[in-house]
Amino acid sequence: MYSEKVMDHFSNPRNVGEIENASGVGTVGNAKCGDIMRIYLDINESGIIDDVKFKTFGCGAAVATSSMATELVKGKTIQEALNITNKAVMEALDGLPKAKIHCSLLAEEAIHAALWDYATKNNIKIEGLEKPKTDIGEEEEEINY
Amino acid sequence: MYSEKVMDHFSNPRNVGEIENASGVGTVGNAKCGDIMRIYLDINESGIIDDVKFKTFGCGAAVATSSMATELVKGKTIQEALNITNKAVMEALDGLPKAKIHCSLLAEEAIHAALWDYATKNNIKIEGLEKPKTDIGEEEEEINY
Amino acid sequence: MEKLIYLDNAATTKTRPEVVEAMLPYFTEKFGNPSSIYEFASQNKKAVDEARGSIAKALKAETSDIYFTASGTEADNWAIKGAVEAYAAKGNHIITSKIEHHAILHTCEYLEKHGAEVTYIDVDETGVIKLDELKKAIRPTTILISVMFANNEIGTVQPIKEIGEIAKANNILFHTDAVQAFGQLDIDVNELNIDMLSASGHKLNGPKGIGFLYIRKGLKLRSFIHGGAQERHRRAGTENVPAIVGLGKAVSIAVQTLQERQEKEIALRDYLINKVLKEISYVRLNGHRTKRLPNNTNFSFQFIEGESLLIMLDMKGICASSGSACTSGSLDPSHVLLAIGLPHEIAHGSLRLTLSEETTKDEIDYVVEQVKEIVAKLRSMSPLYEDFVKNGNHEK
Amino acid sequence: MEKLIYLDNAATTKTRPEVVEAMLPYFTEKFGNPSSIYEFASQNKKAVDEARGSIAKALKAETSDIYFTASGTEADNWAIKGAVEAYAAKGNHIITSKIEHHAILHTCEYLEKHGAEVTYIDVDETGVIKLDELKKAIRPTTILISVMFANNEIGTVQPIKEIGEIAKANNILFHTDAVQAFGQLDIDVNELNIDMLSASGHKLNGPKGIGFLYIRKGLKLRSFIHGGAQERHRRAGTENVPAIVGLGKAVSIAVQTLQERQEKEIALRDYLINKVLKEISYVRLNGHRTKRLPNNTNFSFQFIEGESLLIMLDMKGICASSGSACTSGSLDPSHVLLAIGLPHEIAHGSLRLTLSEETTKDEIDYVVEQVKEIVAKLRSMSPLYEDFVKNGNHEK
Ligand SMILES: Cc1ncc(COP(=O)(O)O)c(C=O)c1O
Ligand SMILES: Cc1ncc(COP(=O)(O)O)c(C=O)c1O
Repeated sequence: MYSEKVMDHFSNPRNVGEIENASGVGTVGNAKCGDIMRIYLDINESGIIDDVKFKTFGCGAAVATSSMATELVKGKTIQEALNITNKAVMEALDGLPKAKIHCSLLAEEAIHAALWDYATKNNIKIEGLEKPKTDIGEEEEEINY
Repeated sequence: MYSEKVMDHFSNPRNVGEIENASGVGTVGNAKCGDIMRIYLDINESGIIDDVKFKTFGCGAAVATSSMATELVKGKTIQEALNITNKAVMEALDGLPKAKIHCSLLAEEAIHAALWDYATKNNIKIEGLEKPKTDIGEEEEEINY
Repeated sequence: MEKLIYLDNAATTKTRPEVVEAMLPYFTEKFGNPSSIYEFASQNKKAVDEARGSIAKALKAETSDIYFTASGTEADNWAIKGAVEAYAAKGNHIITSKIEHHAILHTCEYLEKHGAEVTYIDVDETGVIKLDELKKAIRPTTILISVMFANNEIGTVQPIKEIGEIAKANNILFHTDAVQAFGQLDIDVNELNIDMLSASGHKLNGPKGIGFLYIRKGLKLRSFIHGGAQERHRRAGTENVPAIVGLGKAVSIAVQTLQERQEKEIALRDYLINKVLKEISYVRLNGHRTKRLPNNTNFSFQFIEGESLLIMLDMKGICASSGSACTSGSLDPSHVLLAIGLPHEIAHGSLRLTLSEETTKDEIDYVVEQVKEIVAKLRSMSPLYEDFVKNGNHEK
Repeated sequence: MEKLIYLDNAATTKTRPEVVEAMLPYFTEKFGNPSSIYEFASQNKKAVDEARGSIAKALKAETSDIYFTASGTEADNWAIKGAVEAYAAKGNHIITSKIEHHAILHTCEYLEKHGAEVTYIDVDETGVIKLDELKKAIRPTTILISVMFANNEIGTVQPIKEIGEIAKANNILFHTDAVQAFGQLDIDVNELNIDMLSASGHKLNGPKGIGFLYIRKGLKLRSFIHGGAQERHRRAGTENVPAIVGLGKAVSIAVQTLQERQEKEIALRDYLINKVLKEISYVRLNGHRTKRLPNNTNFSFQFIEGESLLIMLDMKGICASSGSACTSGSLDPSHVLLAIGLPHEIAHGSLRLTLSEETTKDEIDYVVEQVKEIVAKLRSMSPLYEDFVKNGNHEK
């Protein structure tokens, strides 16, 4: 079902954990859909993401995309982090099953939420960042009865 | 599908043939239903069936019931022959599949037709013999669509 | 009883040993449910998809357009009922032929009781559908044309390409019951404009209890069996993995051996036909002389009845049929033989001999000899033959 | 990967070697079509009827009341759709439960789109249907009650006898989906007033692709698959002889070993349940403590998600499932777990372990150890668990 990359990031997830007094924290998803992602960011004065951690309640793809997303943002500038799309996360994981694409959207969204939290706390505006949805919906698959 | 008795009478049918100048000949059934039976009777002055022959176009059961029916009437009086029912023919054959019961009716009917022919030719009335139907219908099996 | 001579390959075929071999691991070793997410089961999902791929390749179709069913009958039911339901807004009219298998005919009759309108197109005396009649039958409400690829009784192969073109030109779905043809004839669903195609494993040396419906991508078709999400939500029920693997294998072998089998069987078929027509009198060949399945022969012997003939052949170790397996034993003569214009008593006297790649010339020689003897014996006890001879029609 | 531990016997089971053995001759030797009239095929007809007899005996039913289908799903579809069509004159109302398999639920939803009315009865927190609600749901137009014998996810066994009595008293047909129960529990269709019963081969160590519907004699039921005259004109399609023979064999063995298996599996099941509840915190057992299938366990672990758990178990060589096989992989939590009142996030963290007669205590010990470790690992990365601990709810 999953690529080797996904299985790797699922079984040995990078950056699991919490950051005390993080610069920004974002939590997205909801238990109803079965996925909750929380991302902690540590951002230094130059606007570089020094550290990142995550916690995720969710399926294998949710864990793997969280892990990969944290890897991708680590050491990046805020603007670079903002430009990491769900597509980039998926590609870095060698793809996801169709039914799991929403997990990669969730990861993108979690980064945005953490950045938003950082911006709000510091009363700054990040170019191109909008208030994140707190809830990621599911696309309905067309079912043929 | 068929009993051993049926198979025996089918593969070695008794009394196949014609009787020239028979006392009575009866043909029943029709090609549409796939069964035609013809029975020839030779009846002597004492009203005993001296000889009997048949020809049949039809399935295994049709041939076997013809054969058995001729065996059963041979040497009998007219009245005895008249009393031979399809049930008697079936029993003598150790039974028939449900879908083939009509063949035994056809055999009974063929004997009656031959007797009727004899009676008509000789201008006599045989107690209990009615004009035979020329056509034996099929019962419809109930089909569940 | 002598060695068995099996000449009823249109009824069902022997499963190839290689097919059984391919199936075996999926019973006791790789028995997992393909829908399960663990590794142990995902090998089965892969095996199912490989089989799907082999079948798609045989039809030059997309892999994802093959949907497994439990039989040719189920595929036929699904195609017709699913289309009627899906296209109700467009219309309620179906066009089919008079010589379809009961899986189509009885389904159509069922739908007629529920408001569908069905036109049953005639065939000519060789069993080829009348295309002009078909064209004339088209109405604005026609949603489906379903015509079998090749007939199971008389083997006639239909002008599928022409029908596909007519359907396409009129924007009507085209379904074909290829249960007899698939594995015997080369089929390209695109070239032939086929939108749906039914097939069955046990007719092509695959296992029983498995078939498939090809459904062209994008085609709206309602599900027939509702439940789990198998077959991309379109056909519910735990996948019959061993049978699917077996079908895939059978199809691969059928494709590989197609030409060789065709050549061999056509030669033997024609040998059989010529021999019967030469050596036995008052006989006719049913179906088309050349537009026929490589393995099919069907004869009518005048003055005799088919079942008697079959039983006597059986006693000589020969498996044959008159009409299709599922209707033999019934009292009605075959609707196919009536549709090609045979009178009832001649339709009753029919014999279908369908070859396999294992059939030999020696077997054919033996069978013709037996048929000849039995026909003579049955005629000698037939009142119809008696009348015929007495009326002075007998050739000297 | 270590030796495989298969604890997903509710999804599908290993076909018994004796069953495969029994099937084998029917592929390459006795391959004839049972509908054919020659001797060679009539042995297959006999084999089919013998299998029918074995199954009937297991249910204390009449042999002629067993009709073979290709799956449990097909049997469910047939029972419901066939009854709705046959009893349209009486009414259009069906009563079923909220925890049925999708083969029932999706069929009912389909029928609702076509004019049927369906009441879905609630179950209590152990998964037992609410009989008072069921009684109140009965209308003059109610034609069918369909309640599963035992649930496939949480194993709860329903009060079938009581439901049968209610149905009988109200002159309503009673169908039960016994796909999980048949082979595990003793069933007497007369004592339980069951009018129709569905079962499936692959759930009881028989082959895939075969099932049956028991239909009480005299019951009016429309055909679902139309075509040939097989199964006494009620279910068309060439008989799947090898699978039918295999099913017959599997049922015979299941009947013989029933008591022994029950005792063994119940003991092991209870051992597993007790061990999990004792060794792991924040876990609940889903389903009823005693009214449950001998082989079923189902747990919810708070703060974690089921798929992750399954994949990690898979990496340890353990085959398990969360919910039913055909819905795992879907995003919705199980409708069954929601019906017994679990909140979504807890329903998402469920694990079903279903035993077989081959399961050992050692395997159970190993599995519980792994589950414990994995649950701890997943909780350590769960934001829900983090919040829970931070809110001071964590037990010391
Ligand atoms: C309760 C229940 N009903 C029906 C089915 C469907 O059975 P099958 O997969 O044989 O179609 C299953 C199993 O998937 C089941 O557990
Ligand atoms: C033309 C045709 N269609 C459909 C069928 C039905 O196939 P199955 O027996 O696999 O359901 C058959 C064979 O019986 C057939 O010959």
